[in-house]
Amino acid sequence: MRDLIEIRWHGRGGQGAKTAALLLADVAFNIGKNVQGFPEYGPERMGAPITAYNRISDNAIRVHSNIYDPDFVAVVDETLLHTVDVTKGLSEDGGILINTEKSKEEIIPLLNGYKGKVYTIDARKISEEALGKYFPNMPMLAAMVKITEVMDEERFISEMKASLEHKFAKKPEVLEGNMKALKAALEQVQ
Amino acid sequence: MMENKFNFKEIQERPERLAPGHRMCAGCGGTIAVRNVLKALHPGDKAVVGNATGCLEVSSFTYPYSSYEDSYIHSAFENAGATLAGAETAYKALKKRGKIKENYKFITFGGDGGTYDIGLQSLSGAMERGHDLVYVCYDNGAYMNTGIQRSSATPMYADTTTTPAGTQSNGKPQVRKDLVAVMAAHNIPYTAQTTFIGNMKDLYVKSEKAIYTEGPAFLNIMAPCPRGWRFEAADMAEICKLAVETCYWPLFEVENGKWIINYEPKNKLPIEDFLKKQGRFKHLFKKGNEDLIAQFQKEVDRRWEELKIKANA
Amino acid sequence: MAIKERMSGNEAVAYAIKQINPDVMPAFPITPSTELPQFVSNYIANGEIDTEFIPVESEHSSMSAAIGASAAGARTLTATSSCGLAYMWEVLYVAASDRLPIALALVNRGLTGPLNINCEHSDSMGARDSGWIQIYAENNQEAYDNFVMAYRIAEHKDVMLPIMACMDGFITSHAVENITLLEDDLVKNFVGEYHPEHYLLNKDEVMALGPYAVSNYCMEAKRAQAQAMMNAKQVILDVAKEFEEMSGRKYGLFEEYRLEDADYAVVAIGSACGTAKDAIDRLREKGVKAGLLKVRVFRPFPGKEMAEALANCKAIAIMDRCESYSANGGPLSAELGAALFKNKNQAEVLNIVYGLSGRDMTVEDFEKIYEDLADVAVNGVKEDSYRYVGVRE
Amino acid sequence: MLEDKFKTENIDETVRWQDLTPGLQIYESGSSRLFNTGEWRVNTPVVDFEKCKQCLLCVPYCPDSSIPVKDGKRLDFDYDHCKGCGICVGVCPFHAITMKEGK
Repeated sequence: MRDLIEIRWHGRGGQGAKTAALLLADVAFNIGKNVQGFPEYGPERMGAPITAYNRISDNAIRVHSNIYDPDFVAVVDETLLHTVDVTKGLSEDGGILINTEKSKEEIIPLLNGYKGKVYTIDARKISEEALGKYFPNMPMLAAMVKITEVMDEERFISEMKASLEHKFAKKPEVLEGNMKALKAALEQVQ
Repeated sequence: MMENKFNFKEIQERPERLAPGHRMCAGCGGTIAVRNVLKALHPGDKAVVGNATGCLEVSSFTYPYSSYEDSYIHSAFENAGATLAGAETAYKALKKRGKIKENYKFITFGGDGGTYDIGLQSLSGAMERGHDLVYVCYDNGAYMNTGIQRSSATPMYADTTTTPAGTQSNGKPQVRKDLVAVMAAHNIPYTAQTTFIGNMKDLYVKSEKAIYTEGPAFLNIMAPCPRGWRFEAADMAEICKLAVETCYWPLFEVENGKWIINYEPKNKLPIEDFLKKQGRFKHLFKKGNEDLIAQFQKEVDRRWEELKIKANA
Repeated sequence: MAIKERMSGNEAVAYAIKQINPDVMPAFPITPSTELPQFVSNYIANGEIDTEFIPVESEHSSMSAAIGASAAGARTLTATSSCGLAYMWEVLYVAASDRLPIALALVNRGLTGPLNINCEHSDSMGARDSGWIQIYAENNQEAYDNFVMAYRIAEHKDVMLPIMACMDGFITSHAVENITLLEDDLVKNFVGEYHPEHYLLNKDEVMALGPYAVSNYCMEAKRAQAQAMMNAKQVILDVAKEFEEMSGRKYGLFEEYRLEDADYAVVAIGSACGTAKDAIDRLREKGVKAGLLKVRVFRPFPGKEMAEALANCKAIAIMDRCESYSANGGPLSAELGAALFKNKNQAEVLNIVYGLSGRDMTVEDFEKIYEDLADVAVNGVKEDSYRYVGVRE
Repeated sequence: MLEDKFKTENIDETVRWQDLTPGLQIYESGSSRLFNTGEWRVNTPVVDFEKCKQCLLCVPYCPDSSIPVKDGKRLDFDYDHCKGCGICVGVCPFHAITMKEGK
């Protein structure tokens, strides 16, 4: 992993982009990293475009500004590609992850000529198959972990299992579904 | 709650809980209200007394002299409800944690300015949340502390310094706010209206009920202000009696949602009898203003009838 | 030993509240401090603490109920932001003049006009003369630590004043970051039990509070209150020392970052200071002698101490995350400027307004400020020293 | 124990700031008794105990708590505090109280 990774999340209010950023901070913290996870706040309501951020580092993080030149970007809702400049400031050494059922070839022309790596994942399909509902967070989280190389996949799976076991102690089926979604995402992100 | 027998002599002999030496005006009705409410505390029971800014506050705790036998707190004009609610909650917290063993009652006083107007929100909040406290309004029908400006408790046509009677004005254009009904609408266990009548039994009994009812209670006490109403202090008892006998100020209570009229005059007196004693209504008795008195009478009648319907009387 | 965690500033302060388990908390929700009463309500609902929570109908009542509760002898706190603090304004003065050691967790947000929910210090700065101690945090760690220290300062017999522990809205309150927490027992022992000397519910002594005082008493009362604020300075340092022994984390009235040999200094409050530190490290690598003075305690105001710490600087940027519409800069500029003059500091000074209503402040913004400082150090302040950073012009 | 300097009787307008009670709090019951409002009086109520039937009706109407009661009987007025408002005159059913001009 690089010394400092900066990530920007794009989503819509209510879809869980903020939650995904906080989850990523959580898992990174769990393996001993210094983390930041924060949303950009405004009076946005359900459905409005929102932004959230992560910083992950081995060193203490002191900076408290937003992130303008992220290493990675995650787009939780592909419809944002038409209205939000998601690659703005994005490092070409980094990459962008988009939740879509479309192919990479279909997506790339929508990215304002971005030259870095482009990843896609069909979080809806994964989520619906694993959980029976559309919760894009878990697949997006797993995919971001893989892309950013914040930690290795095995460690990620074991950390998530431990934390979800605690959270869903009384709902084993939810635990199982989430774990399934995470693993599927690690496999399917491309 | 259990009603105790009203023993007038025993009550008068109880230790005074509002000490003399306060600086209220000579003949102040507000002070009569406070003294008598505090007399309803059973001897030996502890209390915390609260107070909104107003005549009472600036005169009864003028540093370094406190007129209160009990612990006392004043913080501002519009927050007597919230301030005492805080003290009452502290009592609950400290009692729960075993830091306090004694029992305390919580009683707070405000004038109509601090109660009907600027402090209404704070009062409403305290009542709605169910704190075990009594809020007593000594209602003298105007902002007397600042010099007789109208309040929402000022009766129609009263001549005040912000509703002066003049060639283009008949005094206050609006009718009084019905605060007791507003308080009753909070569905609190006890609310009542009273004034100084006879041997003060009505005031005593209601104060005792209010203090010893669990949960929030509200008392509205008409407390005439000789200076603001412009009458001779010696007529205090007479003015109060006329207020009740004309049904301008009915004695009633609302106990657990049940409206009860405590006194119905056999011969309801015309409102002129109440008005003509007071300088603030002098202009109503000028020739040509007869219709104003008729309007006033109509409003008194309307409210009395409405009250009777509520009380099913 | 120390507990490594990650949490937001609001979570961190709520955690401190849980460890302290105060007697009474009245509060009314307002963004971005709303989570605090929510967390406390949840702790109570699940039996983790037995604080009495009063869901008041407004912030005015929140502070009023806090006054009643504290006067009655309860360890009391509340939380608010922005307009909520403004609505308390009248009674903030009462709490202080009554000498009640209430703690207020303030999550800084700009005052309305226009309506906005983001970070600014106009709320607490508006209350700077209300008689409350004010301590500011750079991040979640400091927000937590400051709250753990708050009652020790406020309840000290030489002080007996209310205390406002401030953190930046959203930037600190809602950002999840690493934090080191203290064990419950340590915090409990450190904060201790509250034993007020005089209180309403004292069975052995009545108390009357909140008199009308004629002019011949009022001024003396205010003088005594001013003394309590002066006393607070030493108490804050003593408490910090004891806190350091327990936690290993050092606090003073302010923090100096690479200031000792600095030619150019920024003076600021709150979360932007962390960003400034990154800028300073970059500049130091290039040989620029940049430094920072981070104000932790604004009331009591450590003017002389700060002026002395800045004595060797050639140029200083005093940064206010707050407009005071004085046409002359913000409140920190005004007060520190006066302190520099009294101390006969020779530095050129810029009065900078930044970060209003959540306007972001980046490392690059700070680098530009240090550039400007280098310029004015040589050429003097040519244009107005009162400047905006980060505004479109 | 309450420090002597914090007792109401020792607080007056010559006391320096260091010696006033903190927050101007007062720790005594009914200390206003030390303040003589009787000086305000222009006219003075006088009770004729021959006519007084000890009904005590005057007692609750006194705004200045200046009609002491002992063993079921009212005593003479507390002239240290009575402001001479005359309410008691109007309340007495037996015309036992009259106002006298002056103190």
